[in-house]
Amino acid sequence: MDDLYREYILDHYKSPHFRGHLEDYAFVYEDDNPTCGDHLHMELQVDENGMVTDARFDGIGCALSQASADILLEHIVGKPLEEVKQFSKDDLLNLLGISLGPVRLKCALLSLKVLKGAVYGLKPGESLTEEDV
Amino acid sequence: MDDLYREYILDHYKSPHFRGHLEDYAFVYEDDNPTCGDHLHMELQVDENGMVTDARFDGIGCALSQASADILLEHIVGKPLEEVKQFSKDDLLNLLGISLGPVRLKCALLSLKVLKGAVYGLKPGESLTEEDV
Amino acid sequence: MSASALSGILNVPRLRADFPVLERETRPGVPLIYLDSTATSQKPRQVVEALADFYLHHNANIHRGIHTLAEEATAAYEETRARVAKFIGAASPREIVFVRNATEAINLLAYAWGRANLKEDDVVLLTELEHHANLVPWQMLAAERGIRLEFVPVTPEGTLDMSALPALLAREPKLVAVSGMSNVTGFQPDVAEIARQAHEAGALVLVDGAQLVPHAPVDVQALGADFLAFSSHKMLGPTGVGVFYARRELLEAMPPFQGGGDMIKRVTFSGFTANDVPHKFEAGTPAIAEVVGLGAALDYLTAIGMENIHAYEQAIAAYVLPRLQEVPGLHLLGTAQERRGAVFAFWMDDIHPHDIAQILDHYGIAIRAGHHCAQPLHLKFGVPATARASFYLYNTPDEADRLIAALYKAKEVFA
Amino acid sequence: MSASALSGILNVPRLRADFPVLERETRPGVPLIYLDSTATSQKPRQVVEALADFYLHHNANIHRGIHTLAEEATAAYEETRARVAKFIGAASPREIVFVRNATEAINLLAYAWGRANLKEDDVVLLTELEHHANLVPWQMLAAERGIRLEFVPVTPEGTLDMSALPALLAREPKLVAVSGMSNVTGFQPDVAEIARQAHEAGALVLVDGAQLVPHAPVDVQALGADFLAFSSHKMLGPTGVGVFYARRELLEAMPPFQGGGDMIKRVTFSGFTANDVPHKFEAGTPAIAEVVGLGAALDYLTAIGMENIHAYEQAIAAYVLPRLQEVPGLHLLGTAQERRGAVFAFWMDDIHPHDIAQILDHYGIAIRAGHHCAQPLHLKFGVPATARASFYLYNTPDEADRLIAALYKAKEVFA
Ligand SMILES: Cc1ncc(COP(=O)(O)O)c(C=O)c1O
Ligand SMILES: Cc1ncc(COP(=O)(O)O)c(C=O)c1O
Repeated sequence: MDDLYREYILDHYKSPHFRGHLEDYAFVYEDDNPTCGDHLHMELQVDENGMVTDARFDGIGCALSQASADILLEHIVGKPLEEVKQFSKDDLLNLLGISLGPVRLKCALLSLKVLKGAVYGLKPGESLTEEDV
Repeated sequence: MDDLYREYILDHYKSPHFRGHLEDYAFVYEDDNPTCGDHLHMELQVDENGMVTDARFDGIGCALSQASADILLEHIVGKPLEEVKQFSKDDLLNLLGISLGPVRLKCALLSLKVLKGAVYGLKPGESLTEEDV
Repeated sequence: MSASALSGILNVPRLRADFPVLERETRPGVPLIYLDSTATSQKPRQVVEALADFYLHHNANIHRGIHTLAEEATAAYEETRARVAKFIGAASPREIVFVRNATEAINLLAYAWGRANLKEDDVVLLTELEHHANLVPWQMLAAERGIRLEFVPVTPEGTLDMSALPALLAREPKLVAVSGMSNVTGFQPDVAEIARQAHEAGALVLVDGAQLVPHAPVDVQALGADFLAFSSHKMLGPTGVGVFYARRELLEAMPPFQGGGDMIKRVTFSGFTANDVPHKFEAGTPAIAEVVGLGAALDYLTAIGMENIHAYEQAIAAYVLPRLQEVPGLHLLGTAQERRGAVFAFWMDDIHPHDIAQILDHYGIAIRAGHHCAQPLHLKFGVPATARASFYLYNTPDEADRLIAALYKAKEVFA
Repeated sequence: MSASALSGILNVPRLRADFPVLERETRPGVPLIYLDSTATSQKPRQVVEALADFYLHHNANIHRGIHTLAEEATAAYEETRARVAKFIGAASPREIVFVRNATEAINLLAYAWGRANLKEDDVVLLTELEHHANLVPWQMLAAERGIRLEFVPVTPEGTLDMSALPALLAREPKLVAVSGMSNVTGFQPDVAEIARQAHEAGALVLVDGAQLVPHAPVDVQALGADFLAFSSHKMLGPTGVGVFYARRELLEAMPPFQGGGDMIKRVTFSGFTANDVPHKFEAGTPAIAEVVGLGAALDYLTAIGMENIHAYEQAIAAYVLPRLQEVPGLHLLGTAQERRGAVFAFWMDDIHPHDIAQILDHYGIAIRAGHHCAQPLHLKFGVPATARASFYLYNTPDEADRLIAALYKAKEVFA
């Protein structure tokens, strides 16, 4: 199968570890990709030391958008918020370990756009572009 | 030299037989080709039998537009008005005996547009298209 | 419809040889199966050669040049205008305006005709099948001028509810703007009948021919189209050029759209006089080489015959439709069997259209996923996006079989 | 300037080999001498090959496709956007909008920015040098909205009377729209200085770069251009594509121009949300292959170096100017020696420009005759039309000599 759909991505899509909701959270944000109807919602818990202690996502969309949300949250839980703020597009692509054309990039980056929207405290309706993340 | 500029055309340009004005005329019309500033004015005398008895043109423009006016008038003087009305684009091109690209065609056809405008009694400001002639 | 019956209509193997891209492999060992012609068609060698020949041997700007190249270029450009007129049955080449694409043709109409003729509360009647190109320009005019948009409803089969037409026409729309073929459901509305009723109600008729002109013989006079829009790139021609057709008296009455060189007769510092049609609507240097390339595409299509292309696509549609409908969990957006082109938009239980497209790409199969610039239609069917496979004269039943097989494979991957 | 000094700047024989049309004969035994690049430039092999390669191997529609070809096409299109941004010193590729030509770029500005920002009696300051493309769109807006047009006067030398600028700027124009180089007099106004004064007076600045960008290095930020318009076909690229540059915040504040696919984020039956810039301004399928071809043209120009091209043309202008001025009865429309490109418009006593062009064509020399889409400028100089010879990177001093010789010949024919 295509490396894009190699087990790693499909596993996270079919059996996500971070799908769901938290009782309580410091940051929350959601955004979508209107051209394909992908939608993503994220919640983050942060402790008094500025550490991300837990996170969840929910949404609908293609395997790539959902798996990349799961993989991203797996990576940032336990990290300082400041480090999360620095997390870049390239970091995410490294994490996914795949090369993407311009259209699929949008799918993969939705998770990062939502994460950044959350940690930078964007209001509903405000939106980041791919260049901003 | 280019067949377009063979003696025949240049002769009519340099030494026109029908350049000038009439004392009296039945038809008069003028038009121009704004893209190159060519301008042509024509006067026609017609007798009681509907014969074109004399004609003159005046104007400024390229050799082709002016020579073709001279050649055209030379051809129609002495002909019945009804025949002049039927005179076509192809007839003129035959008379000139040259093949013309789309731009030079405009130059050559100005004389016919003005002649037709005259015999069909167009008012100043009214204009025929190349398709009409 | 059997695969062998199809080969009687067109000699597809022979014409495929004219399309070098169809010999391409997307990865080593994986040949391309191009099922995305609704988005843009592939180009035969002949079109690319016409472009190259123009650029390398005759290239010049047109209309005002006297030198040899300029005369050749002008003649080639204007001859193509005449060929386009003939191709769609227009009364005169003067009714043909070259624009960028079908979208610009409709914008030209909305700007030049619309702003001169439509006022507050005037109705423009569209259909729910329309592509954004035949919707957004009218929405812009609605926002600016307060015109009202009404829609002929789509049926659950993806066709038009013609029974709704009389009541909508009773609102006396100034314009009825309808797609000749939906790029999603593949449905080909009965444009001639719509035009007949529209004219009776006093409306003018715009046909969005972006999908119709490439796939069926079109005669604007027989159809009763007052305006027609289409794109070269969807009918074997180059990108960057499209056609706006309008009946001569309508075109002449329209004010200009864009201003600049070539669209004028006279200019002073204080004002200008517009040129004769069609030049009045072609401001600046047009897509000269691309127009010439479109001419080569028309020659190619004409040599094969639009009747034959239409028949072949009808046959391939009849071949594909039941096979797609057999795939468990696959839902078609557009199930009509009659009056349909060979375009199939669908969604599948548990697999996002992006994932379908991605997996099909793995097998070299190029389809599209998204809302195909018909978002409102998708919303109406309750899906944000679909996968869409479309067939043109160069596609084979074998390619359809491979599509179906790959869809079963996708179901396995996501099981 | 001697002919031999010129060969030190560019290796013209080598680069001429890239332009097959320059080997053409217009009639048997009569080689083409192409002196009409101001109307449109010739194209190097590399550009035609890029077009052919795109069409024959990567052709697909862009932006919404997931399959291999669509991703390749999208990448090629968007990479060219980035290259254009770099070529003109834009801060971001998002500031680059692909349009049909320079004319459409200016119309886009007049429609989208102009209609949103200009009201009755607002002043737009132009110059008397402007091409119809930078005049008629504003005249249309003047007729529709009552804006007022003012003009920086041209001098008898065909340059701009800069001393008139302060008084004109005192009328507080909202926009100063100036050509970077006249396509008639060849004059290259000091755009940076005009922009500085215009900004001080609170105006925005549009540079019509149709003739500037092909012939000199351009940095929009250094120039102070808020908006820039230019055409691919005048700079070795394909027809059918041009560029509209606008500073990002200006572009974002502008309402859309044409509506349709790709320029939207969301559409319902009742309305739409526009897409992010620059897509908001690119409705429908763009000139994809032609954009890719423009990319190849930029590579070609960059490899030679715009500085070198500019220097070469300066040198050839210095070579041609005195030789033309020696021809008895020849009058130049534009006699400046400084800040001029290698374009020469002239008229001759007793020979109509059409006849000059015709006779030159007999010698294979392609020049243009007419008002060159600058009719008001010609009227100001009291001539309806001129002949115009223009030189680009592939022209040689030898070709200039042949031009001069043919002009003497024309005098003989008409003596
Ligand atoms: C100064 C100037 N501006 C604008 C244009 C218009 O260019 P296009 O016809 O490519 O739109 C031209 C082309 O002749 C020009 O010379
Ligand atoms: C029905 C229909 N109308 C209009 C268009 C717009 O065509 P273009 O993008 O070439 O302007 C399309 C293209 O997808 C279409 O399918």
